[in-house]
Amino acid sequence: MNNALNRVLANQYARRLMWPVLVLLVLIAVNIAVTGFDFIWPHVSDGRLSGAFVNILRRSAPLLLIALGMTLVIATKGIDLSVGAVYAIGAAIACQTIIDGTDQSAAGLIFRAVAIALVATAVIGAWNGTMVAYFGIQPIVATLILMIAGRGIAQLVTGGQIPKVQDSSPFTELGRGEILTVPVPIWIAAAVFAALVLLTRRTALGMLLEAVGGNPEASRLAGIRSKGITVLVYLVCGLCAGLAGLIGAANLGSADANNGGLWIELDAILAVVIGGTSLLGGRFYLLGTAIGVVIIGTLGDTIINIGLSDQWQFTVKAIVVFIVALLQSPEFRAWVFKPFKRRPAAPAAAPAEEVLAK
Amino acid sequence: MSTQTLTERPARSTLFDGMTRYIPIGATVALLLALYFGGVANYRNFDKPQVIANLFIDNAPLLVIAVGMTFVILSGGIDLSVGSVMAFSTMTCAWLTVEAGLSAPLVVALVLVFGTGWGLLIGAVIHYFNVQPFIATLVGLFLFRGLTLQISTSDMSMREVKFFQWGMTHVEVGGGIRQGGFWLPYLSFAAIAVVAVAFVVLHYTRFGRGVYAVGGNEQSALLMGLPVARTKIGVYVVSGFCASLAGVLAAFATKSADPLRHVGAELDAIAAVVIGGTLLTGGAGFVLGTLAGVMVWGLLNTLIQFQGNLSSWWARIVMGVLLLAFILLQRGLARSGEKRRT
Amino acid sequence: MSAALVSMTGIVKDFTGVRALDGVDFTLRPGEIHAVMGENGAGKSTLIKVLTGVHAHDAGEILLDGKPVRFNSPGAAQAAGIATVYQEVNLTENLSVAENLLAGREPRLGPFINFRAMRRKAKALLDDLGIDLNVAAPLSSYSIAMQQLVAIARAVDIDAKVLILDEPTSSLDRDEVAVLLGLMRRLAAERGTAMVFISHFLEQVYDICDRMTVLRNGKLVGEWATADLPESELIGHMLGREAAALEQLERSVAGHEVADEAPLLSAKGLGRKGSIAPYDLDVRRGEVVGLAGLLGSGRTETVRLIAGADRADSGSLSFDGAKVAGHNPRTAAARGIAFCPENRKTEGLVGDLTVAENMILAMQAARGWARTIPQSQRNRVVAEFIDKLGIRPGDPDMPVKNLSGGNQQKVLLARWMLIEPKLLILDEPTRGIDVGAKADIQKLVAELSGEGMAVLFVSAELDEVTRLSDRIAVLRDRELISVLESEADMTTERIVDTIVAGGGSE
Amino acid sequence: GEDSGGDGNGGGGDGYVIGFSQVGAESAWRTANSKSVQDAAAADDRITELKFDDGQQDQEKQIAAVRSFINQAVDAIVIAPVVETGWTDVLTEASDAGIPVVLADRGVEAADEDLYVTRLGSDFEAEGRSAGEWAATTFATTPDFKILELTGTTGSAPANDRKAGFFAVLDEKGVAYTLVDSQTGNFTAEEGKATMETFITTHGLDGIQLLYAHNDEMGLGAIQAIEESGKAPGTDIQIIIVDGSKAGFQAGVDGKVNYIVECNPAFGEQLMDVVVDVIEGGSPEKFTPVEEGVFGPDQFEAELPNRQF
Ligand SMILES: Nc1ncnc2c1ncn2[C@@H]1O[C@H](COP(=O)(O)OP(=O)(O)OP(=O)(O)O)[C@@H](O)[C@H]1O
Ligand SMILES: Nc1ncnc2c1ncn2[C@@H]1O[C@H](COP(=O)(O)OP(=O)(O)OP(=O)(O)O)[C@@H](O)[C@H]1O
Ligand SMILES: [Mg+2]
Ligand SMILES: [Mg+2]
Repeated sequence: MNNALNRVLANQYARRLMWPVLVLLVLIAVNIAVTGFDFIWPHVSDGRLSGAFVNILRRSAPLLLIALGMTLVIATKGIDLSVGAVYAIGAAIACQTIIDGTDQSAAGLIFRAVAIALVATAVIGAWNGTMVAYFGIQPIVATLILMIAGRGIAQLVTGGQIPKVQDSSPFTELGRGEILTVPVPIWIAAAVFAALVLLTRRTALGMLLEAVGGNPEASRLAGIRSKGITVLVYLVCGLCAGLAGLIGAANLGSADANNGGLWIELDAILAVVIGGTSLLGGRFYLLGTAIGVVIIGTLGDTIINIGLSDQWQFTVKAIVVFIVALLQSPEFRAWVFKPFKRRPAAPAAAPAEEVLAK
Repeated sequence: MSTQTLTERPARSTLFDGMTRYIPIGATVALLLALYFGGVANYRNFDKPQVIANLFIDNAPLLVIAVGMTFVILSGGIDLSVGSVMAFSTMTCAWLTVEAGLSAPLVVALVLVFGTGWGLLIGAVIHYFNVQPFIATLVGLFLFRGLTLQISTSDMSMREVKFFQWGMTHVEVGGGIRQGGFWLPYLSFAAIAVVAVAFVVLHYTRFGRGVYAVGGNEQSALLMGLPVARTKIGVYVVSGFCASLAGVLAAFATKSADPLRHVGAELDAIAAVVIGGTLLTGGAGFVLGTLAGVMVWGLLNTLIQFQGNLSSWWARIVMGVLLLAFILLQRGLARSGEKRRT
Repeated sequence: MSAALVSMTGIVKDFTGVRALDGVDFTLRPGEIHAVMGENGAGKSTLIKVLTGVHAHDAGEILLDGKPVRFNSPGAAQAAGIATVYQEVNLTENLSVAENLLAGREPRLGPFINFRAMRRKAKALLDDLGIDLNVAAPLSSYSIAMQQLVAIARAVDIDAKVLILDEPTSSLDRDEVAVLLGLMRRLAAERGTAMVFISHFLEQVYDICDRMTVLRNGKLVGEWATADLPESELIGHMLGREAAALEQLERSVAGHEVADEAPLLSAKGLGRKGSIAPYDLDVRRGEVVGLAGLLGSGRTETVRLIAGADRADSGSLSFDGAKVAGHNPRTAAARGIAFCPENRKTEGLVGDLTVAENMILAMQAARGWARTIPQSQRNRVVAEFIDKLGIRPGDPDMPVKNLSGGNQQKVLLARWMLIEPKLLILDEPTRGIDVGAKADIQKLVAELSGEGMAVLFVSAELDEVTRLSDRIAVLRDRELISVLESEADMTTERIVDTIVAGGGSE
Repeated sequence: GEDSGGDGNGGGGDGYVIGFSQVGAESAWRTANSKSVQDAAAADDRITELKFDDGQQDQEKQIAAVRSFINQAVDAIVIAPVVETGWTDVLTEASDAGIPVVLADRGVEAADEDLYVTRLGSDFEAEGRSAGEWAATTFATTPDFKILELTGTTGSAPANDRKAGFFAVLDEKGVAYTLVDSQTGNFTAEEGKATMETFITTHGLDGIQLLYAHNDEMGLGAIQAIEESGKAPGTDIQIIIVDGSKAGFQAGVDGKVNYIVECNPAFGEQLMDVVVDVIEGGSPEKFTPVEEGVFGPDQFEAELPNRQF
């Protein structure tokens, strides 16, 4: 038993994921304690899976998509600040195209709207990548440009209005519908997750990415197309952001160029880091990112469930992120847990609290 | 960047070698002048000296946080908490003076101590627990925005507090704006003083050179026996202090506190620092570059204000395009400069 | 016998998965020059790092001047009088030479650094060592060798009672080595500094050291006075096997036939402004061409152009009968040109990736990302090369940054041998490599060329160049001045003469 | 200072040049407001040019814009302030330069009253009170009256005032009510929906009679959350929204909204009249209210075609 545990812990992926998983479990436990077991246990009503946790997953789908793309970008030592704006652009293009059409229910129109939005956001992503790879501009600056201009572009598309798609349009199914009782956004996010995991771990793409992020010059000399890979990664990130925007727009049936996906880049980066990927590039952990996203998603509900007013949103989030960040630090664990090593019965969480109180 | 140094092996070194690090800042300054004269040529009244003075008035708090950010970025870190720390500081000034009735100079001192202490705490967490700066300071971003909202969810005036009148007290030069001169308030001088002190500290003290060394290669700095812990924590202390000082300046500037103020200020500061030619990877850059970066940022906004006929979205797009053009030009100048040197 | 200045007893140091030091004792006496010897990965650098507070040891005791000490940072060790030059050059490239020399000890006026005084002091310091650099230029504008000299100058200037030099000579050429050894003698004589010296060059060790401590696999083998330990015995202690194997290399290498056909590689007027003057160079199949020259003579630049690492701005290159256009590292690898760069840390390895991943990197890059190397094939070739090159520890899943320097070099070599290139370019492949491994690598080069592979070989050690090469290109001042072809010309003396004469000595 | 009258920046005609510092473009309401002002200025012969600046919800940007207008020597400055406090200095600078200031939409703190000529805009507290009046009448007799509230951006003036006005009326009228929960939806549909979903999972909808949403967008987001939970908005739970956009009225027509308090953005023409009057020396009242209405279910259908945004 102990042996098996040790073996699991020796695996570096497992070690990375242990603390975030723990924090997530604690959050879930808190919610269960407050609202009952229904929090986690979904039920089927009206042919759709519902329940608090399913809702959290469904609402987290756009963030997950963006965070996955962000993970790949961060693996190359980059960062993409423009994802929130790209989200808005994707949403704006899709909604505007649909309301400009005559029959908002026509499959062809919806297909076209989705396609145009995705192509546009992929192009934007590739543009970011080109700036970084070929013009040698620092990623934070390269993407800051679109972070500033992107929402302007989205507003330009919608003429400053908030285009509303008819509720009857099948487009809204992307955000509200369900397949086999499971909400469509969850399907999409899961599919993208699976695709990216396969793409990076079943092919050599993941390793090449990590090489480019870990040592760009060495990678170049080893014959890796590091520029091409960089562009690809930003393109995927843009595409993910666009897809997230589509889901968001479909969910609401409208596109808000100004507020859609506002500050989502910070949450995405947060999720990536909570998941164990270093902002310095190199190793990346898609599963960790997914867990990070669910933590962030659960946090919002937890605050409401335990009856705190919304001024607490930021504060509680800060505290939880701080706890995760500290738990992930081996130095911190050594410092806090060492005195207790000989007395394993001591409560591990208590000293962590003390540090926070400081 | 490493590509540059590795593939562009310079010929036997000349005096010129030492100059290459001035290329990005040189390019920034040249483009800054181009922007200014572009404005003068195109808009009436753009040549008023007050236009330049306004850059120092409107951007004084930004300038101060950008200076702090320069230290952090030079050391290879980043500080995302500055916007929230600033808002929290302003709010605390208002709350402690107006609601708690404490004396204003005491409050200002307390706020500055708080900022410094926060920097110390987060610097220690970053250094001793090896938490990534981005995340550690992101905690600060959320935390202080949250605490600010806990203090008050609406804006608060501190116009009744005499002490805060001081900041906008001003000096008139050349007869002030009426006679074609300009005016500049004390808080602008405070910001300029911060730049000057930072310049001296960064370039002429061991701490400052240590910041460059740590940013260049932390492991090496450690093996060279430099005080890495002190330096790394020190930059966050500087940044925390600057953020709280900027908060105080903001209190001076408006005599009011707003819990939603300065959202995203950290990004403005980072942008200004990077536009000023400092590398985000650390170890290369100048605080005067940051000054130039803040001026560019302000000047781009001024140009849009003078243009005056852009819709909200066109204003954003134009800002993005101007920034893009600026960065590409800067990059191009820097590259051709690097080539010429061989 | 005087009391010990530094005494380390029962030192144990564990890294995750590796016990790097296992109960090692080490004693340094005042005024002596003491060598620490051992294979790559034996634990020499770790011992130094434990002593100077880079790593905390897990057991054991350190006494300095008879008092127990435990430094928590290199700065603390420095303050206590221990100056160290670590193995990999550890300076900050973004600062100027002068700042690197005097960081932490800058001359000041009040609280402010006095830059003029600092430059003056730095200049004097370098002049004293016979190094001519622009002290105001950023360190990054100088080669590793120059940086190593700067690091040494920095440590010497600290005026410590203990000076530790971990492979200071690995990238220096003979003149610089002579200067350094002279300096060490002077310090011992004039200041009575005790010194720890680590080097894989046995002749240097025998030249300068009074005593030596030998480590093997993290364990202490023993301590001897240099005079009591003949070279062959030392090698035996280091490798734990008989040294005879080394001798037999001597001329197994020599005299193999090079097919007299059209050259595999032919450079015509290839050059790059500001880095290397246009040159002509041919390499045939099965031939080893050595590049010889002093520091900064342009050997690295020469091979980087051929490898596609830098873009040439004049001349042309043909390879395997075809003219090469659009040359870059990727297309070069596709054509069959492999390039092991000289600076393995910054240009060679990806530190966070594992040994296995670093090995297959070039092979995978050549196949493209979509065609993964099957797991079984991958495991097989990795295991094969770990075995063939004797990489230790032999764990393919260990991050490569945790390997000792010599083993890292072998991983890099394995990467390129895996793609079975037609031309292998090795820039300083034996730098920092122990005698055993060095012999292995030399043997490998001989074998590979025997099998028909062409090799371009850069090394600061002229012996090695003459021993391995079929032809030698001599460089000076960034210009290829002569190619030595005849058996008679292939001696160290001829090369030195050629360099001194500045070419045209036919 | 010396520039006044018609020699502003315009070049062309000899009309007035006006600087307008807008809050931002954070909502459809705001965009409609900007458009109304810009269109009105363009159509107005008396006005040569309107210098428009988007403050991106940042007071410092707005203050910078006003300083820039002073430098450009415009004839009058219109500010839609993002917050109420902190305007003293810049307003003083404007008045020193002899440029009159008119406030649009939101106001500034009372102590600064001498520094602007007049404010034209909505009264958020009054809006909250209108909503409260209707709620008080409608649910006067409901036993165990339960309310959910979706507030605007925490800390913003409309959020504060619409909340205050609403509950002040309920309290004044002695209505017994329980505020089950009140969370922000940040004035956006996205967060409005998310918050409503959480309300539903946490509290359920049974026994809750009223949802008060501080604007249309959040209300529309909440309506979707309610529909998705299988309940009928407007019937199972009654809904009040503030703003009155096209989409809001459409929802009203569809029976999903029960009461709309208008917050009218289209006061461009009214604003131009006031500004020109001020430049030409007129001294209007300190507060000029924008014409706004309240709409019950029977008026939705008729009003829908009149909606501008
Ligand atoms: N930071 C580290 N983490 C894990 N293992 C390490 C680390 N540093 C060194 N090691 C391991 O410790 C052992 C001793 O390494 P060390 O660098 O001391 O060897 P060395 O004798 O200096 O070799 P070389 O001659 O190649 O420099 C090696 O097996 C190495 O892999
Ligand atoms: N004596 C010197 N003075 C100034 N710069 C020097 C000197 N020697 C070398 N350099 C610098 O070192 C750099 C490295 O040169 P290069 O790599 O071509 O040398 P090399 O022949 O490969 O020697 P090595 O590999 O041993 O360093 C050159 O860019 C040059 O500027
Ligand atoms: Mg070593
Ligand atoms: Mg070389």
